[in-house]
Amino acid sequence: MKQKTEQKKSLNQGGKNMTEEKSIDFFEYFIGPQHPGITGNFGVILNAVGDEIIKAQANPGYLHRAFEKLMEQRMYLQNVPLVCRICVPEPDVNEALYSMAIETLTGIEVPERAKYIRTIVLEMARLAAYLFYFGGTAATLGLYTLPNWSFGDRDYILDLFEELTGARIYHIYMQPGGVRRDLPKDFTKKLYSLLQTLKKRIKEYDGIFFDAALFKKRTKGVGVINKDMAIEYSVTGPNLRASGIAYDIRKDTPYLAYPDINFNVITENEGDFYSRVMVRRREFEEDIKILEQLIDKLPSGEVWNRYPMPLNWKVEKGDVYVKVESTKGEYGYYVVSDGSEKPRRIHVRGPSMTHGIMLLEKLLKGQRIADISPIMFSLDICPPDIDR
Amino acid sequence: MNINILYAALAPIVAILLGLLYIGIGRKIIARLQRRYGPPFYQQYIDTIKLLAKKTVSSHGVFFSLGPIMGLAGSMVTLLFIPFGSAAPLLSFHGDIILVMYLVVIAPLGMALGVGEGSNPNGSIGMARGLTLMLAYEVPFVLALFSVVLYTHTTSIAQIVQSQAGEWSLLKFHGFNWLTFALPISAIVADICLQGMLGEKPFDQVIAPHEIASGPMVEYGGKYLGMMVINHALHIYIETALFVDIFLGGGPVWFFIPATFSVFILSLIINGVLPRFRIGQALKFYWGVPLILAVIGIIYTMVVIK
Amino acid sequence: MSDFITRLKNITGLNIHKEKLYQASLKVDKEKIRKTLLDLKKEGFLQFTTLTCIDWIEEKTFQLVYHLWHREEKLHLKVKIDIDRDAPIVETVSDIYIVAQTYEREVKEMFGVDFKGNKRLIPFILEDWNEIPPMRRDFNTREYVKDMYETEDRTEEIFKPRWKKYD
Amino acid sequence: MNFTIGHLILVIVGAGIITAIVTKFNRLSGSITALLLSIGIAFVCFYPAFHILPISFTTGDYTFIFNLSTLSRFFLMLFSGMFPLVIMATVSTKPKAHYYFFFYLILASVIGTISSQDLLSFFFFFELMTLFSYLLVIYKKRAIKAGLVYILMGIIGGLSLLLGIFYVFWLSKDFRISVEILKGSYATLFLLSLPFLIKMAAMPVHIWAPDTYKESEDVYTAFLSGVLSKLGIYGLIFFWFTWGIYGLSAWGKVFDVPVTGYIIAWIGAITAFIGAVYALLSEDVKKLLAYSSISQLGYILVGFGIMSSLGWAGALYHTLTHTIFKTMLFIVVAGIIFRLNTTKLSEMGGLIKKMPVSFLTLLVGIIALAGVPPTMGFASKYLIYSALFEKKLFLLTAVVFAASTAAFLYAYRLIHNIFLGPLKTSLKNTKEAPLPFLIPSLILSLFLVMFGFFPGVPLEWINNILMSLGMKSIASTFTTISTSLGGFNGLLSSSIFISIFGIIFILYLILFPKAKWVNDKNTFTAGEVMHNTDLLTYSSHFYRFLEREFGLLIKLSVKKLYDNILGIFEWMFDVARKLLYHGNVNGYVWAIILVTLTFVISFLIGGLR
Amino acid sequence: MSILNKFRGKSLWMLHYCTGCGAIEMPPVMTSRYDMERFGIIPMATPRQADILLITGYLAVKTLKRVIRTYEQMHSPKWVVGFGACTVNGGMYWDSYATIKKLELYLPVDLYIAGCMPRPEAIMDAFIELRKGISSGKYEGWKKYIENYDWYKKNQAKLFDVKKWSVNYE
Repeated sequence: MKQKTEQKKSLNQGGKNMTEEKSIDFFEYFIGPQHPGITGNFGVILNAVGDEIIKAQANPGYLHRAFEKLMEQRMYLQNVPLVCRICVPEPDVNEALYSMAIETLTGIEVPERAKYIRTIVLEMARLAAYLFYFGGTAATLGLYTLPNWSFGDRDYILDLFEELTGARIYHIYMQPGGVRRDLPKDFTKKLYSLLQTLKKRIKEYDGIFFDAALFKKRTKGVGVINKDMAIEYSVTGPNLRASGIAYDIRKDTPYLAYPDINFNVITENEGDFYSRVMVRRREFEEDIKILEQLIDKLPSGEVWNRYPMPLNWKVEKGDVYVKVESTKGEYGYYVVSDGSEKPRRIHVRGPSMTHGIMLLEKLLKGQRIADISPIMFSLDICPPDIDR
Repeated sequence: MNINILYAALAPIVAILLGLLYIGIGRKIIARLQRRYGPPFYQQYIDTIKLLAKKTVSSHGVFFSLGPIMGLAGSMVTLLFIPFGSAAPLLSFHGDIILVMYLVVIAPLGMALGVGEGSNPNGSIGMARGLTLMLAYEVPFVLALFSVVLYTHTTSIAQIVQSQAGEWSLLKFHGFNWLTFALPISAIVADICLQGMLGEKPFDQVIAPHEIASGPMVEYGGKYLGMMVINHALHIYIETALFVDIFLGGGPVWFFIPATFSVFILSLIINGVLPRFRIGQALKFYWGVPLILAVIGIIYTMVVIK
Repeated sequence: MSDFITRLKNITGLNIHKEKLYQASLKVDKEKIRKTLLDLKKEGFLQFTTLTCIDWIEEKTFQLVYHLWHREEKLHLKVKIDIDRDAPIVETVSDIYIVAQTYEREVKEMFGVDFKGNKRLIPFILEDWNEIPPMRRDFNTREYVKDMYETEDRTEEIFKPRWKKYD
Repeated sequence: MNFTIGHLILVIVGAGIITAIVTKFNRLSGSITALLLSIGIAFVCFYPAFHILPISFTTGDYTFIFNLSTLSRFFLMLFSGMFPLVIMATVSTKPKAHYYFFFYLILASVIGTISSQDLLSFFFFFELMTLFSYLLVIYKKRAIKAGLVYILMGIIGGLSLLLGIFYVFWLSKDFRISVEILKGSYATLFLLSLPFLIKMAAMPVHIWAPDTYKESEDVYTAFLSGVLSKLGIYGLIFFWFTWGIYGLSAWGKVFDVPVTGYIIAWIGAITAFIGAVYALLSEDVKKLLAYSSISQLGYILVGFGIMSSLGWAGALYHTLTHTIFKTMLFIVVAGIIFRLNTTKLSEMGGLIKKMPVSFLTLLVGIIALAGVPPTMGFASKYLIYSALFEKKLFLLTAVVFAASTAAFLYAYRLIHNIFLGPLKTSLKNTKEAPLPFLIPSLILSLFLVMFGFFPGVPLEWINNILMSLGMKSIASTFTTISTSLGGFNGLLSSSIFISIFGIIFILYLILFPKAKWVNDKNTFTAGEVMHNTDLLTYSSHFYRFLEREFGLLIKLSVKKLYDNILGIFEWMFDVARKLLYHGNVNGYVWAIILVTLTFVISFLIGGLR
Repeated sequence: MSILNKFRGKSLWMLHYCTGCGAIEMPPVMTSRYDMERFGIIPMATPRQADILLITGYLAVKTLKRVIRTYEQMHSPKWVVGFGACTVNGGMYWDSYATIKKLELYLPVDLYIAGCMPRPEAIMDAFIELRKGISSGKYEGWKKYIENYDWYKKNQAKLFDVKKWSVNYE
């Protein structure tokens, strides 16, 4: 008995000593929210010794707008302009997913042409997002020429979006039942010529960045996610494919027009920073091919099956989970309807939720300070879809 | 003598104006490389004046304020020992290349003190990186200078400039006395080291905004930052002038200014197309190929002399 | 896929409903959730997709939905449990699926559901939040907004911002 | 007034005894007595009207000679000048009686060493010095383990010296060194150089230094590192000069440098570089200074090894510089440790607001250490580089330059981690170091700056030494140093720097508004609030990236090598113990027979004479 | 001091802080297509160096704390630009519990750009407007902030602990 109390005492003292220790070896280092090296408005609190990180703690929530709460308060149609604002760099997947979820619940048929147009929009958005990604990643490594080029090229895509939907970023183009309006005249032609330009441009990017020896030196073997780790952390999307697992929702469980399209699932084997960038770079070319096929195969017909009574539109009771492959990973919506005119619950499953918190913390541990923001950018974390 | 004193008073001003102009034009050129229009060439002057016109200053301590001053003073002293081409030797007879190598260090060390008192880890990491970078490039650079000393039998910069003196006129161009042609390998090594001295990519680890939020400048703003910008301009002038004096024979003003400018622009264009090294990689890089090249350069020089 | 579901039924003894879009759902007791997920992970449900909480305020229950994905068999499985709304406590699954930790943090913060055994239920998105968890149906966001954000606006007299209007 | 060296030594010993007795009664008055007596001794050594006469006495065949050569006088001034300053720093630590006693005895034996002109008395005093020094090193209990290594290395050095002396005797049948006999004897050269390389902590035999410097009493470390280590360079010059530089050249030359000197220079360069690397990686302030000391002594070895007049001038100049700044740095650091009770760098930080005077003196010290112009550190670096440039030793230059740039790194680290950065919350009530620490460091920093303006002044003395050693003197005036390759003007460059600094400072005061003083919390932390400013301190593992790059160097450290050798020896002894001490009587008998037989046979063959 | 104002207007260094979704239109403005550097506007890493603070969209209260701290760390003269409908009146998130509705209650906004989100052309135009205003000395929000410090602090205090997050209370 006496022994036990003594043991307890000593333990307590030990704890006290630990907390009251005079020397703190590490220092605390904040990356974000106000830091050039952060993707969006996000925070990572780091404990570091020298320039080596011993503990990382992601601190999201700066972009919290309570979308899921707001959507419960609005009618199904009112939610359409809201959903696209969830993920800023890639808003179209949200529209597509929301429409797909409502369509699945209500059973509205989508015209074939609308499916193709949606796919075109999604793929264009993917190209734009990848261009954004290339620029961002290069900028974290200190190469500011590539962002200047690639953001400029991204603007061509945004111009096409503007022609198609009237807006650059938030398109509000896809509606349950189809898309808002048909393609403008000569749109496919313009798109085709843009694709040819991009094909040339990606070669230029190769020269300055992707094939550069310094880029390889800087990125190979940094932030490795091996196969087991990728599965353990439920990694999805290009980050998973960079670890050597050929899994693409577009191929695996095809949606929209993807069943008719031929394309390869791109994989790399290393799972490091370099492979993550290269997977996206190679997918960029693959996407151009997909878009070309889509333009070729585009059917004619109606684009919008209008739904009945927009203001009193009751969706059948039920729940459905829909998902698409976004540039960041698996993007999913879980819509629960209780039969009223407002959704009971819409849960948004952003890909960054898995990549941006646990995986990031795990990857940053033991890294150098110089590699923090490159790793963060290479995972393509989109803070708005964590916070929502 | 009077002219010399006048020049001594004017030299810093001229150097500052030139340095800022170089940066300004450099920004324009970089913008064109990046398919942009770019700021006007006098933008850097506007920025500097604006910084000096900021109304509030916040300081973390006495040495926080003295750091930039010490940096500026260090750079200005160095300036006086560097010949303005072959035109005015100024104080260069009173000190030689070894003195200049050490005078150049005063500015960063002064700045380091201020940055240290800023009590911000970003600044400290930046300084640690800066000093490491110095460790990296000094060694090959000194070896490159060594071959120059071997070749010219003097450590005095003025005499090195004189040894390359040819006939300078618009019609007759004798660039063949340049040490660049006599010692090509050492000149290449020195130019590689210049990239690190100027802190251009791939060696801009010191300020790396995405990593350590502009490093040493992290706590400096307003007027202090204005002083640091001026110091940077001086620094650019000093480093390029040193290179031109030693390897391109100094030359009269009409040659000297374009030469320093083109040396700067060369490193700026390299800066435009490269990402940055990790600091450890920078050390490895400099102690790899450039060091070997420098040794080869010295052996070559020894062969040439014999 | 149907074969796989029947096999699953046989192995785990669970009642699985097949739905459209490669989905199936099954409902288990709150106490069995850990065991079920362990079994399912053994069966090859390696990806933990997400965790959702639905506030059925009328029935005084929270429904937790664990979304799992089987890559080879292409099956999205929704494991649902009901928990009491007044004493929302459930055992964590963050040691089975590591990423579940994040989702549990979020559910804890937004609904106030406690996860026994999760080591890191520290504030996630909200900071210094003193009200009832905001995603619960009885939290009225519009009233909250009225209380918090509407104040006497003296900007007219103090300092009126200028406008640049584009629509 | 005339007196002999013997008198001087006796007076110093007497002073030690008096101090010890006074200290026994009252610590403070003891300290003051020690201080006053030490100032008196320094006065005696410095005052030109006092002539210190040579002395010699003969016992049997052997004559003990004590004489002060020009070289010895330089070192005498160095030692006796530093002595009162170091003693002054001890006042506030209130040491015990035997501390002062040993301190005086060390000074006595040091003076004995540098004045003895024959081998046996040199050995005698040198060993005495090591012994007393050991006794002072273990003054603090924590240093016993480190002291063991110190005395072990001291004994190895002493044995080597003794062996060397016997070898000399064996060769010349006399204890006088003469060039003709010794020419070509590498073994003597090695044996007679090793003790001094150990004293200077040159690279393979440096292992005693870091731990000893770290653990020994803080003020004594200043004397140990700043002053006593200079005995090494004295010994080297003393013995090697006896060989004659031109005699050494007879063994061949590399790059116009005698082979032996070239080897020494390389040892020095490697010591300088690796010492600097270890210094910038160490986490303890005294260890940092210890490695810095090792590194700086490396430069002296480089200058010495070049064997030209510029090289030796550089070595002697750096001897002076290093003595001044390293003594000062250790005294300042001792003051800080006195207040903080810690030597860990990570437990310091932000002390500039609490200890401004210490900060300023340390600043001057590290500027001199880095060799940046307004201090005399530059002149010594300049001479060494000129010597290297003159002899075209480019690889050596590269290594030495790398070392001296690495010196910037650890110098900055030293000042940054102690004084800069946010103030640690645990140090909020720290006061300035007591005056006894400040006064000597202020005096020494004054010297550093003054000689920075007038670099030619010490060079005058050094020129005298060089001429007495038969070398060319260096062209210099009070303010300038010039070599065949170039030169510099100390007064001009320093005063221009000061005046430009002054002009800008005045402009700053006139033109700039008063700065708003902000506290440590109000820094850029990416928008977050830092609640514990201790967490802002970036101090431990300051050069982590270099740790990574120099990983191989750390892995292959010499200490580990010694440990491995020790391991092998342990294993061998273990085997031997198992073979010999097995308790079997028969075995012993056989062993004795075997050994006796060996002796008999070898005697018969004639191997033993 | 009007001549200095001219210089101030022509060199606006903005703080690198993406506070909301309007930040997605900043990269095009910064880079080759619109290139705001030709107006002397470049992003700066820390608040100490910056002149203008762009509030690019909605602010969650969690962000507002950091924004205010950052704003107070900037050296005056300094200006605040509010982007998009969310900063004017909450915009799309008018009933969200997490975001603030009127930015001008908490910070002295010099210029609002309406739209959701403002197009790059609008941003450029606003910068030119700001430039004109600064050159003529019209925009003096930073002075108002000092003059009405208590009122701003009162509004901020309703949302969070001001003493903890403000640099002046230490």
